[in-house]
Amino acid sequence: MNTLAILRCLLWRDIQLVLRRRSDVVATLFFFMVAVSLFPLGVGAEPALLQAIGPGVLWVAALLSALLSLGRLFAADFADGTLEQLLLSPVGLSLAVAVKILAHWLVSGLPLVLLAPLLGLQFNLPADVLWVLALSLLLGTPLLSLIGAIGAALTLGVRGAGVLVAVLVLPLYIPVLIFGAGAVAASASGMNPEGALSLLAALLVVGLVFAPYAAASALRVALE
Amino acid sequence: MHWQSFEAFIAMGGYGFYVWTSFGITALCCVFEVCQLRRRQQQLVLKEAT
Amino acid sequence: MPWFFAIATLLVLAGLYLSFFVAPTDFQQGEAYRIIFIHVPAAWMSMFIYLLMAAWAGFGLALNARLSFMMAQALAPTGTMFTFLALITGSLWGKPMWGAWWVWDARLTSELILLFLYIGYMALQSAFEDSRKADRASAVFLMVGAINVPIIYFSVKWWNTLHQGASVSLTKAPAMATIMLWGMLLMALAFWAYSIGVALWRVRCIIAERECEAGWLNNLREKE
Amino acid sequence: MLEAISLGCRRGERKLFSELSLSLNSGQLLHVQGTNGSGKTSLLRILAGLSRQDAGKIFWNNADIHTMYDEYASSLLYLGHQPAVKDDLTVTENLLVSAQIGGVNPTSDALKSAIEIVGLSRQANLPARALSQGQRRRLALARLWLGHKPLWILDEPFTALDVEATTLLEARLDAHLAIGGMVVLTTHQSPSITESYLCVLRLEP
Repeated sequence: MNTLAILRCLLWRDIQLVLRRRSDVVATLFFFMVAVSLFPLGVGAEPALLQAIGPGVLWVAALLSALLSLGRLFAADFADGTLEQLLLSPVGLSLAVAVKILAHWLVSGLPLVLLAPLLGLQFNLPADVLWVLALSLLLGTPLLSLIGAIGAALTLGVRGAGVLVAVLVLPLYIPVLIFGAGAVAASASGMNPEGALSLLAALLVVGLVFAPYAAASALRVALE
Repeated sequence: MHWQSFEAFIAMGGYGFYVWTSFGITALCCVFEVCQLRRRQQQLVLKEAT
Repeated sequence: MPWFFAIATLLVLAGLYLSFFVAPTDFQQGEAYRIIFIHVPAAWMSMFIYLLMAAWAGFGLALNARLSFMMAQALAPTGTMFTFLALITGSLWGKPMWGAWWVWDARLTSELILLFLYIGYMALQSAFEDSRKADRASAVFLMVGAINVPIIYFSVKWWNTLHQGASVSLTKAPAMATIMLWGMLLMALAFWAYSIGVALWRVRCIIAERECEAGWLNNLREKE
Repeated sequence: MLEAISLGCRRGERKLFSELSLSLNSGQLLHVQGTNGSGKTSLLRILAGLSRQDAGKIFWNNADIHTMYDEYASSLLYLGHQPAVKDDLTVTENLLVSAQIGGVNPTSDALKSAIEIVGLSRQANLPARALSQGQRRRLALARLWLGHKPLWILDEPFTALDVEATTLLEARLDAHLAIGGMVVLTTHQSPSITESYLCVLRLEP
């Protein structure tokens, strides 16, 4: 069986598993919606103000909901022993981890990209800004899954892993947040968002190269 | 050596509070770390004795 | 070991003498700028110790050498202390200069994120019962963190110019008279000697603690 | 041919074993014996390349396993304590996925016959949640009838198996050894395998 067939099977399995247990995916999206709509309640509905904080709020909420869904990445497989079989698969562990991260992103990151513009309307952001928001999330959420995977792998099998992942991963999320929210803020204030978006894309490339390898070595440590 | 008097040195041109607090905190942290290490070592010696 | 502390005290005295008695009063900032003699060396040390820890971690992972993990673990508290000191002295310097305890300056902010990385490292290190796993997992986190430090610094700098313009920034310290450079260098060397002394002492404690723990397990088994 | 030279392993601070060497040729079954906590599982995990030994080297066909791990993994089948079964997938899907991840692509009727042999054909389309511990173990063992992997490393394969499944497994082991396969396993009962294949390694705590 060549590598591609194994990876396709792994991707199919992960997506099947999530589709059969939709509740926690819907919960993460619901958290995203609730968190975003909390801010106008807290800050007041004054349009100009909402427009100013809109991009930041949407991006921070996306960050936090990505953080929430990290637990699902490896914990279930670690508990029932399937993660060990992943190590023993002839396809490299980094590749297998990359596929698992892709499956996680498809299920938890992509819906955010589609949902965010809708919620952007709450902050009466104009159409072109919503477009940049969706684009920045499209580049940013895979990065959140990639970096998050490292945190999830590092805290596998540890008591209090939920909080620990947040402590480990949030500092590493900061560049993504800065460039993502920065791009949207730039386009909202009329400036050209290309600069920030290209930096975000550059970060994504770096993440794609390093994160699976780092997560794989973290998994090997956890499965020691 | 341009400090006219010891008081001037303490006053530090009106910023004495900030300058001395920062130097003070640094000294405090170093001393705290050293004491903590010594206490840790004593506990070890105690544990080995039992 | 103790003569490291002797060197450190000597250097500190020389540094203090230089910073208080030799360095001229700065026409612009008056005497407050003397905090720079603590703030800059502490910031240097916090960065240097983190990179040193990452080097030890890489070394340990490559050669599976337990001792180098212990060295990284021994350096962590001192590194955290210097980061904390850099932040405290930074804000103490900011208050007289810009009237605010906290200045969102690029370097101060990345120093704050570095503090989060240190705390993340120590949280991860203490989360595991098995010290072998703790060493290796936290070593992987150190490596990932080391890759992220430049990215974080660059993104914070970019963020700073985007929102605030470069007017307020600690990096524009007053013109570097050679005297002051010497003062800072002396203090940095003093801190450096101090850190080595503390680290070596702590690594001896860690080794003793682990032996003791092993001893306790071994004679537990003899009693069976 | 599997060979290990002066293996050393420490769990936390305790030294489990050191200077342990073994070699296994085709057609041999290595039965690792030892009391609980004497490091049997750790040894098996080290042989499978899952965890790193503190000292010593392991060779598969005279090459260090960690230099060409992908090739070693494709000729190895490892079954650990946990039956590696996903509760949300059906029995057939579980078997198909775990075989494919292991590098073996069974045809659908090979799959059906394997499930039949281990006696799970009635539950074939049920989610694995519905299986008992013994049935999960049978599902995990069904992989032994799919594809051919020269080296098997089985950790306590007989746990939770009833008499019928035990004889089934022993027959399969015999067949595998007869065609030159190799097995390393741990079990607390003595497996009734033809004597000529059997060799024993005892781990002293």
